[in-house]
Formats: sequence, structure tokens, C-alpha cells
Amino acid sequence: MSGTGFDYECSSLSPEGRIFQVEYAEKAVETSSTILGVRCKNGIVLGTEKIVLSKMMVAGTDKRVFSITTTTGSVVNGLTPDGKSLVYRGREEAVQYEKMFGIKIPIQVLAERLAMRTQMNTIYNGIRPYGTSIILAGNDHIKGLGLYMIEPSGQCFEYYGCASGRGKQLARNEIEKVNFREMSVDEAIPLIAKILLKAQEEMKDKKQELEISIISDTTGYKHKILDRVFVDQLTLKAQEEIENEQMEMA
Amino acid sequence: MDLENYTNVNIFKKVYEKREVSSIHNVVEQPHHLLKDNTQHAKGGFNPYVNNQGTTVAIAGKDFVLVAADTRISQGFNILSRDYSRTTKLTDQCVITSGGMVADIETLHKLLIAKVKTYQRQFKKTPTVESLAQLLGNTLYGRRFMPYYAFNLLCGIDQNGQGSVYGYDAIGSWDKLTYGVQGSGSELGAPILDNQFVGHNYLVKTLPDDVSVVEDTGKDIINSIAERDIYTGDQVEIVIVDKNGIRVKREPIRRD
Amino acid sequence: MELDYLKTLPLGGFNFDNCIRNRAMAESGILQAPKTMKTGTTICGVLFKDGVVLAADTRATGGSIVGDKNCEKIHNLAPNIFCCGAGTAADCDHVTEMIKRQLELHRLNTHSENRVQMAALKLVAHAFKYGGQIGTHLIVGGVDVKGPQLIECSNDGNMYSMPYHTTGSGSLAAMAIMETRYKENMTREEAVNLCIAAIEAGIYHDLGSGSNVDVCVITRNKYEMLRNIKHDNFKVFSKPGGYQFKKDRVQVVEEFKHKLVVEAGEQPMDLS
Amino acid sequence: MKIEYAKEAVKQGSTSLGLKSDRNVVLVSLKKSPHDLASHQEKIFDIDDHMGIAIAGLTADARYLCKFMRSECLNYWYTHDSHHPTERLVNKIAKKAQVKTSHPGKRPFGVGLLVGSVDETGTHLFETCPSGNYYEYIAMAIGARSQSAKTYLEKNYELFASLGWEELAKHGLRALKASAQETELTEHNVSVGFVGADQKFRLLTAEELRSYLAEINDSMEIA
Amino acid sequence: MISGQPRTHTQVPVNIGTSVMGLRYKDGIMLAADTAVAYGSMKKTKHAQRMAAISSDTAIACSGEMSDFQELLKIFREKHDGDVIENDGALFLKPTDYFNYLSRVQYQRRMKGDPLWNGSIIGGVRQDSGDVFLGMVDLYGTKVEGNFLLTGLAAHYCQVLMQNSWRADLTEAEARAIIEDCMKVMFYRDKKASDEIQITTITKDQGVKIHDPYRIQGEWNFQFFHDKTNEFWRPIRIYNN
Amino acid sequence: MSIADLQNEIIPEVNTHSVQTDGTTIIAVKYDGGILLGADGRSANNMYVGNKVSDKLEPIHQRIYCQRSGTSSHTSTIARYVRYYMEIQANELGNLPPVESAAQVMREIIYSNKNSLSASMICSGWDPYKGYQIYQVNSSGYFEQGNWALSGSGGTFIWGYIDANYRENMTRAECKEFIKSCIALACYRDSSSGGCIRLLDITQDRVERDYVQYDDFKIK
Repeated sequence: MSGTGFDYECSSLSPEGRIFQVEYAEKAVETSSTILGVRCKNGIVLGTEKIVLSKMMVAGTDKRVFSITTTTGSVVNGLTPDGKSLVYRGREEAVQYEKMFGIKIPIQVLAERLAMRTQMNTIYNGIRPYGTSIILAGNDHIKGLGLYMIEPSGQCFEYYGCASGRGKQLARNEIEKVNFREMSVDEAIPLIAKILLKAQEEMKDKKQELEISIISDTTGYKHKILDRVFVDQLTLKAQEEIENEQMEMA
Repeated sequence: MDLENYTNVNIFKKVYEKREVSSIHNVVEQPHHLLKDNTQHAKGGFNPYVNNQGTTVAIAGKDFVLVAADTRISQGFNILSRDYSRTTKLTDQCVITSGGMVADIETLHKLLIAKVKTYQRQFKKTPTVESLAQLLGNTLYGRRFMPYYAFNLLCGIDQNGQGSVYGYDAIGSWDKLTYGVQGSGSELGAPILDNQFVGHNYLVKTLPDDVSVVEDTGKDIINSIAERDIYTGDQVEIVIVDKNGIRVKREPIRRD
Repeated sequence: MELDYLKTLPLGGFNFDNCIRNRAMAESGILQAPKTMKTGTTICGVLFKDGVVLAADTRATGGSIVGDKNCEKIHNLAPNIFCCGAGTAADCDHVTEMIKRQLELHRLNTHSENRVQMAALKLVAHAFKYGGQIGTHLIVGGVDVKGPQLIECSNDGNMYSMPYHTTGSGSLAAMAIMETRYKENMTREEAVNLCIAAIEAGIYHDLGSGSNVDVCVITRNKYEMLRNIKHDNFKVFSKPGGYQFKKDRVQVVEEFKHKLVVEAGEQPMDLS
Repeated sequence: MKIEYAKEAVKQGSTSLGLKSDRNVVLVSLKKSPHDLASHQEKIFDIDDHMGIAIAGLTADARYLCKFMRSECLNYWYTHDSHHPTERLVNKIAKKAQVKTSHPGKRPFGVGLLVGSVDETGTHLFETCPSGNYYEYIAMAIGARSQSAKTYLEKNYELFASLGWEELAKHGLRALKASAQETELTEHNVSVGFVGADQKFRLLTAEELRSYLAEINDSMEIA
Repeated sequence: MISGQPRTHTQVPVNIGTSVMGLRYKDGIMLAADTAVAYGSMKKTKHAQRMAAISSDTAIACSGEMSDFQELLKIFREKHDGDVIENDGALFLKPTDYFNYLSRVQYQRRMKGDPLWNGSIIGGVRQDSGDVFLGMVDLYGTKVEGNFLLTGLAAHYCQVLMQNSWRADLTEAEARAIIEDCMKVMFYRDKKASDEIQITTITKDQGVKIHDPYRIQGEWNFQFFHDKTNEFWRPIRIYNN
Repeated sequence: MSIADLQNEIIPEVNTHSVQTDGTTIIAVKYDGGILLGADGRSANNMYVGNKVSDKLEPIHQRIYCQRSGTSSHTSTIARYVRYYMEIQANELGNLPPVESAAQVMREIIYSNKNSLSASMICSGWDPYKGYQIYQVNSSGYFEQGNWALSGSGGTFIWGYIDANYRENMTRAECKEFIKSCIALACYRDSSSGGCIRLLDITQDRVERDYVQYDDFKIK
């Protein structure tokens, strides 16, 4: 991967036409915790799994899920501070849009604006790209539900289900296997917890912690982060299911 | 002689049309939020200043300071609140009371509290009354061209343990006094204070030492002002500052 | 024959010459006309089954200073007609005095009782003539052959009648009481209590009114003037020992005594 | 790399640690003095009546952050007449730190903070690091040789929950002793600050320090 | 727009909402306002809602310039949303915070000479500690707290009624009766008031509840009004043959 | 509006031509299946009629129209701004812009410059998200939504008529007659409205203009 001297600025492309800084950023995202977003019949579920760095941490402190407006949520991975600066940028865009156009910012417009922002960090010399990928989920009366993911390179697409981080491949297969489109949000949550834990295969020894949030018609499309107690039970239940699945396979 | 000019009225038709009827009905007709005595009512403009009236008296004693203030704030002829405290504590040894416009007073007091807190955090000691007096003077002058509509009395125990009162005008000219009165009843209260307490006009400079006598005088002054000044009334709030802290108590006075 | 000296006589009635001068000076900005002070008051009147109740507060203010703590605002126009006056105190007193004299003359000429409406109309005509410059807001009440009546005459010269009236700076507070508690055909006690409550509303809630409540009840050929029926506003606290004026407070620089020699008349009082 | 070097600067700073129970948060830190003539470097600052911080790393950066936090708290009090919520203030610091890492011309803060405070949602102990990350702990130690202090805290952190602030302070001093084996703890080079649900943020006076240190030294069981 | 003309700020209120009232009763706060917005002397809007819930435990009622009231709502919505999306365990903005924030906003606008021309009453009952707050801010930023508050003309008229009949343990029905009395007086005497009023109750368990508007009954059928017409007063006799 | 105009404005006697205002009666009514907009044709200053048959119906986007009343220079500039912002929003959304945001942009412009503008406008139209909507922003920035809207100096004369005769969900023909008689009555009484009636019918799939000349106002 070393680009022999081409890899320190974004302003220079290597002979093979690659910007190494961006690829380093994508690498940082690859090794970080898994995040995924799934669109269901009546809402969207966002989730992430984290390793608890030290026993003495208060539960739920390393927040990865943020809400941009009361009806749009987001989850970030990789360098959390970079992710948060994108979230703050998103909040400013939302307030400015609402002040001028009087309606809540459509998720599609928000996603495009944040994507442009991310891309802007990949062209100037000296400014490093965002070392984070962000999944945006929201609902508005313009286009209904929308689930977008923005990569460090500035790419931004709309998904039915998307994932990023170390368990990306495994999560994608699981999502394709289960037909979430027909499922309701409440049915989808346990499955997603299982997928997230499976994605953490190789980190089994450390204490794992999930963080899940939903936007669904039951909560009036308000972005709600599920409270700690509920999520902890979920993780325990999911772990047992994985164990007995392993027993059957072995 | 024709009756026409006998009555002398119609000659001044111009005067008749132009003048503004100053009857009460005219006041009620105006948009309600501009309800103040219509003499200085600018035509349709927004006047940023309003005087919420009220009176406050401060008397310095040998080792204490007494503040007596009424607790009524009003706007025009209508009472806004009957139990509004006009004094705030800046440090354990220093209190500020003011009459004038409540919005400016509260902002000024908050600003002073913030500056005192920063001073305490930075130098690890509480500021003395003299330094606060200087600070207040500068703060007021800071807003020379849009002044705080607040007439302040800064009272506290100075370094050698004596009570002291600092009197201010709205834009920051101040000096050290032994007693002071501010607000709507100041013209009524000033003569009693001059007579009863030792001030500049006395050759013998001895500060009163008996708290109860000074307290009774303070209460009596506010009561007598309430008799004659329509903007003073409801309750009198007595604040006594001495070396072991600040005591506050309230007593009712005439409510009309 | 031409009585030219008549022209030199001062014309009767009000003299408005200095109005032009005042206006010219005010416009030129040299001198601002003295601020016309708004006097505060609360007066009210109410009709009941067989009569009228008039009530008033007793505070006369000049701007923000209380001039008189116990003045009388209910004026007697005729045995069966009373009127309470708000606005400029001098105007009310003199105008009511003038109307009282005219009513008395009318009573003597026609050997019959005065009518409330006539008193009201005289007041209104007078006020209109002077274009509202006379600050008299009056509530005229009385009982005459047409029954109990209550009429309000404002300073610009209109009059109207309602079962209950309030005027003065405290009229707003008093009107709230009237509007909510007035009932038709009230008894004497109810009407008096209602009026007292209305005036107390003005006393406590309006800065322009205060001190005590005067009430006057007028029924067919009888009136009762209840002066200071309620008087619970007094100085709450006064310094126990009163004020001493110690001589030693001032440093004596020099003392000079001189015996006063009196040639005639009694000896001066001994002051030593 | 910029961030790793900044974290290294935090490790150079003398140890600071913090621990919290349901009602109190205690901050303890070892004060270094460049040489015996100079006074000891102040390590614990009071931000507001309900919040205090202990620092590790470049004290100049720390002073800048402390001034920023104090004015933020005052502004919040000026507009809302209530205490600044802790997490949001720590968020603001994290945002400032993050900006320093993404722009070319700027260097990250070379200081880590332990923010101890009390608000409606209970007691909080946050640790911020130059990368802009912040985490909430029950107990935490930062600075030089903080690892040994951490091991002590990890052993005992379960029983902190219900303790009063005196006990917490003792645990803190024992942890500090574990990490500062050779230097002898006196009331000059140790400072302890604490805040409680009903107790404004306050530093321990010299006598209190002396009494606690005495207690620690004689009942010194093996860390 | 007009070049060369300094951008003057002093605005004059145009769409005026009449006074609003607020009072504390046994289990919380009751705010009341009528539903008319007057454009000069014309009652332009008959069903305007002049009260709004800022958050689940705080409500605001506003009199004065209604376009400024809409601006105020935008400011508060932005403030509340900012508090919600923080997701840090609790909503830190309590009724007192919103109250002080509003007085700071009004004070700053007054300093610029471009005020939000409103007299607003903020009431709130904190769901956790249950303590009740009622405060009023006028266009200068003056803060007044109390058990019952009135803005605009009602301050002159109905302060008496509130003072005489307020007790700490008022039931909701009694509180409603007091408010209806005051609204009746306002409907009689205030040119811009209407007889359709709206009441908001804020209680510990239900939080902010804005009831639908309803009309109040005035006293119009006194005998005096019927027969004491001008024929009775004027010196003229009309004979019907 | 140059300074000269402004000075003229202040000294009435000397003022030959004051600022061009649309005295105007403008009305918008929602009927069953669409919205009908009506406006008179007179744009005058305080002395004489500047434009006899001016068109006060401003197109903003495919299915959004706004009606102008107040100083015509101000209102046309505001309409230009709103058209510009709506185009941006339409591009970003890739679909028709919501009527609500057109109205909110107008409100934002009028409210923040309320001391130097005199414009009170009605913005109505159709969008795929909320269907037919009518919004009204008056000259001080007060924002209202409703099933019908009325503005302009002529409007004050016909409040009574509308209160009496307005019914929800009228048919298209009934609504047309209703608007015609409203504006005719207004022009009958208001000296700064008149000339002609311009009508506009907005439905989901088409927008249709109509012109009624003075002599068939059918008012006695």
C-alpha cells in the first residue's frame, strides 16, 4: 500500500490514480467497530457494536449514535471525534435549512450536503480526510424513509441495508439473507443484535456493548436511542442464541 | 358687543384641535403596552427605558450597614409585583441595591456577580468593597451612551470593619457616603436622613452604633415615604450586613 | 351711544391669551409647557332597588406625590342629587359648586325637586363649552320623580347612563369588580358592599388612589353620607422613640447670649 | 501521529486520578515542582460551584481550557440561571480538540482532563484526551505511572458506589501512593478536590490533607 | 431596501393579541388567552392559538405582536430540539431555564432597539421534582414571578379579581371560574378581546395540555339595558296611535 | 425607490408621483379539487392609476403562485427572490418544491425587513406532499394558513360578504362566481382596486388563466 512518497498529501494522485490518504482513512474505518443500518417496513434501525475499553467505564459512555434533528439519526465509526464534527455540521445544516425553507431538512438533501463536506476534505493539501463513515437515517414528508451511508471518500448512496467497519462483509450477507423489508422494526431489532455480535467474532474475549436506535412510526418517527437496560438484555439473549447455533454447527 | 367673542373660545380653534386630551380615557385607548403617563410618550416609537420606581435607603453604621427598601415595582399606574427584592448579595460583606428599571438592574447585578466570581476564582480571595465600588463605577461608565437605567447604592463592610455606602448615578459617578437614598421616594427620604444621620454636613463624624435604632429609623423612613409617594408600598425589606454575614427580613407596610 | 370703555373691561370667563404664547414658545423649544399632571382617583356609583349608592376614595395626588390623604370627593348638588368628581380637583370643586347654586335657584323658582338629568346636562354643557379643557369626570347620582338614576359625565362633554359606573385612574380595577358582581335589584347592603369592594379594588391596585372609602347612599327623599366608612390604610410602623435632635451632634464653635430687653408688653417666655 | 505525540505529553504530566460514588466525586493529583525553590504546580482547578477538573500534561494548555470552561459556565448561568450540564461542556472541549487535529496549522492540546461534577442526572467523572475522545468513568487515573494507580482502582471500584467523600479521598490517596512509590506524599505535593450533591467544589485544606495522609501511611496495606 | 436610509428598527406592533393570564392552582399551572388577533381595529383572525408548548413540561402564552410571537416559537423550538438531540440522559432545560433565556433574548433585542413586542407568560411543572414555576417577561426583559400574572390591559383590569379570589389550594374548576370571570371583563371592556378563549393546563402527571377553545357567556340581559332607552331620557314624548 | 422618491413621500403637497403601490384586492380560495386565485388589475399611487390592468399573480414554480399586494417594487422583488430559492430547492429535491417552504421563505424575507418593506402576499399552490395549500404573510410578517385568504386595501370591504357566503368544498364554477363577485364588490367600493379581474385556477395537472373585463362585472 505504501505509495513511495505520494501518500502524505491529498493533493497528489499516485501514478495508478489513487489518493493514498483517502485509502488510509478507509483502512482506519475497516478496522473500527461495525455499524449497520437496516430499513424495515415501518422504520429504520441503526446499530453499532463497541469494545468496552476499561472495566471502570460507565455503561453507554462511548456514544456512537447521535441524532441530527429530532427525526433524523446517525451512527458513526472509525475516529469518533471526526464523526462528531460531521454530526455537528449536519445539525447546523438542518437548522439553517429549516430557518430558510420552513420545513424539516429532507434526509436526501442532508446526506448530499454532508457527502460534499466529506469530499471537500479529500482535495486540499494539508487537510486530512474524515477517518469515519457515517450512516444517516431519517423520515420526512418529502420522500418518506431514507437510509444513506457516506464513506470517507465522500461517496454517498441510498440503501435498504448497509454496514461498515470490521464486520462489513459478514453483516451484508446476513442482511441480504433476512428479508427485512417486510419485517417491522420491533421484529428486526433482535436479529440485528445477533448480526452485530456475530460480526464481533474475533473480539470475543473483551466485554462487548451494543448501541441501537430506531426511527419508526410507533415513536412518531422521532429518532429514539434504545435505553441501556433493554439493549443489555438484548445482547445477553443474542449471545446465548449464537452459542447454541455454534453447538448445532459443531 | 357681539356674544361671539364674549366666550373667547372659537378664536382659538387651532389651539382646540391640536392639543391632546390628557384625560384617562385617552390613556386607555393607546396600545396597552405603551401605557405610561402620556407626557413623554414618543409618537409610535419604542422607548427602551421605563422606570419601575420603588425606593431604597442605605445607612452605614459603625460595624454594620442597613438597607431598607420597598418591594413594589410598578409600570405607569399599575403594580407589576408586590414582593420584588431590590437587593442582591455580591460577597459576604457587600450588597448592592438599586432603583430604576428592573431589567437593567437585574442585568447589572448578574454582571457584577459574574465578575466577582471570576475575581474569586482567579485570586482565591473575595474582593473588598472599595474594589467593587470602583468596578461598579467602571461598569456603569462602560455603557455611557446607552446607560443602565439603575441608580445604585453599594453597601458593605470595608477593610477596617466600618460600614460604608457608595452612592452612584446612572452613568457611574460615585463617591463614598455614610447614607444614601435612591428611587422614586428619594426627594422625600433625603431630608430625614440628613437630619438624623451623620453625613458630610456634620463636623463630628461618628457613625451610629446601635443596629436596632438604625433599623427602626430605616423602617420609619420607608413607611413615611410610603405615606406620600404612590410608587412605594406593600412591604419593606430590611437587609443588615455585618462582619458575620447578611440577614434579611420583611415587614408589611401600607398596600394602597 | 358707544360705550367704548366696555372694550377695555376684562372679558368675563376664562382668558386664553397666553395659550398662543405658550404654543409659540413650546414650538420654539425655549420652554416646555409644564407637564399636565394626571390626577388619580377611583369613584363609582351603582343603582339598587330603591336608590343609588356613590362611593369614592380619599386620596388627592399631584403627579406621584400624595397631596391630601383624606379629601372629600363626593359633592352634594341637591338634597336628592350627589356627584363624585375625578380629574383635576379644583375643576370638580368649583364646577359642582356652581351647578349646586344653579340647582338651588331652580328649586326656589319652581318649588319642586331637582331632576338628576338636569344637573348632569348642565355639567355636560359646561364641560363641552370649554372643549374638554376642564378636567371634570363626574358620576352624578340621585333619586327624583323618575326614580333612581346614575349618569356619567366625562370631561369632553358626553354623558351616558348605566346601572353601574366607574371613572378615574382606578376605574379599570373597579370596573372588573362591578362587571362580575353586579346583580339587578340589589338590596341596600349588597349595593354598599359592592361599591366598597370596587373602591378598595382601586385603592389597592391603582397607584393613583388610596387611603379610605367614602360612601353616600341616596334613596327617595333621604340621603346618608358615610364618611370614611373603611379606613384601614394607616402608617404601619413609626420609630418608637420618635426623633430626637441632639444638640451635641454639632460641634459648638462659639456661644453668644444676650438678654432681650422689652420696653412695653409682657415678658418673653423664659427659655432657659 | 500528531495525536499519539499529544497523548505522550499527557503521560509525561504527573499523575492525577478521580473516583466517584453516587453522591460525591473526588479528584486527587500529585503536584510536581521543577526544583525545591519553586512552588508546586497547581493541578486541580475549580470551574464552577458544581464542577472541578484535575489535569495531566502541559499546564499552559490546561490553563487555557480552564479559562474557557469557567467562562462557558458563567455564560450558561447568565442566560439560564442554572448549572451548565456536564456532558455538554465536555462535548464543547472535545469539539475544540477535534478541530485542532483536523486542521494543518494547529497542534492538539497536550493535556488530558479529569472533569468531576454533579448535576440533575447525578455525579459524573469524564476523562478527555487530546484526540477529542471523552469517556465517563467510575474511577480513572491519567499521567505518569497511572497504570499502577489504575490497577488499584480496578480492584476496588465496585465498593465506591455508596461511600462518603472521606472514604473516597482515602482510596484516592492509596491509589496515588501506589503510583508514586518513591516520592513521599506530603500536604505540599498532593492536592485533593471534591464536590458533592449538597457540597460545593472545594479543595482539602492542609490540615485535612495531613490527617488523611497520616491515616494512609500507618494503615498502608500492600497495594 | 431604501438606500441611504439607516436601517431603522423601531417597529410598531400591528397584529396585536390582547392580554394573556396565568395562575397557579392546586395541581399545577393554568394559562389562558383569547383567540383573536386584531389588525388595527379589525379582528383579523378569530381562531389564532396564542399559546404553545415549548417542551413537555413548559408552555408559553403571548400577548402583543403576533408575528414576533411566531419568531419566539421558532427560537424556542430550535432551543428545545437542541436539548432533545443531545441524548445525554436528561432534558436539562427546565421551565426556569426557558424563562431566563427568554428574558435574555428580550433584553438583547431591547438593547438593539428592535424589540420582540410581546408580553409573555411562561409556566411549567417539572415532571421530576414537581415544583411549579410561573413567570412573565415583557418587551424590555423585565422578569416578574408570582402566583398569578396578567399582561397588557388585563393587568389593569383583572388584577383585583385574581388578588381577591386566589388561594394556594384552588381546584381546577375554581381556577377556571376565575379565569372565565377575568375573560368576561376583558371581553366587555377590551376592544381587541373576543369571547372565544383557550385554556392550557400544565400538571405534574399530564404535562402540558392545550384544551380546545370555547366561548364564554356574557351578562347582557339586565332589565336596565332593555327599557332605559333614550325615550326615557330625552325631553320628548313619542305617542303611538 | 431612490431618495428623491422618499423625500417626495414626506412632503405630500409637492409629491407628483409617490411610490407605486398595488392598492389591490387579492383573494385565494380552495375549492373541491383545486385552488382559485383572483386579483384586480389596478396598480396605482395615491394620485393616479399607474397600470390599468396590472397582473398581480406571480408564478413561483410549476404549481406554486403568489399574489402581490403592497408596494409593487417590494413585492415583485420578493417574488423574484422566492422564485430563485424555490428553483434551488426543486433541484436539490429533484421534485416539485413544497408550497409551505415557498411561504416560509417569503415570511422570512418580509419579517426580517419588516421596517423597510410594505408587502403582504398570499402564496398558494399544489405539491405532491401535502396537496393544495394556501398561505398568507401580512406586511408585518404574521404567517397564516387557511382554506381561503384575502389581502389588500380592497379586501377590507368584503370581509362581511366572504364571512357570509364562503362554504367549504365549493365546486369550481361556484368558486369562480364567488371570487368574481367578491372582487367586483371590492372594486365597486375601493378606489385603489378595479380595472379588471384576473383569475387563475391551479389543479394538480394544469394551471389555467382567465380574464374578466370591467363591463361584465354584473354589479348594479
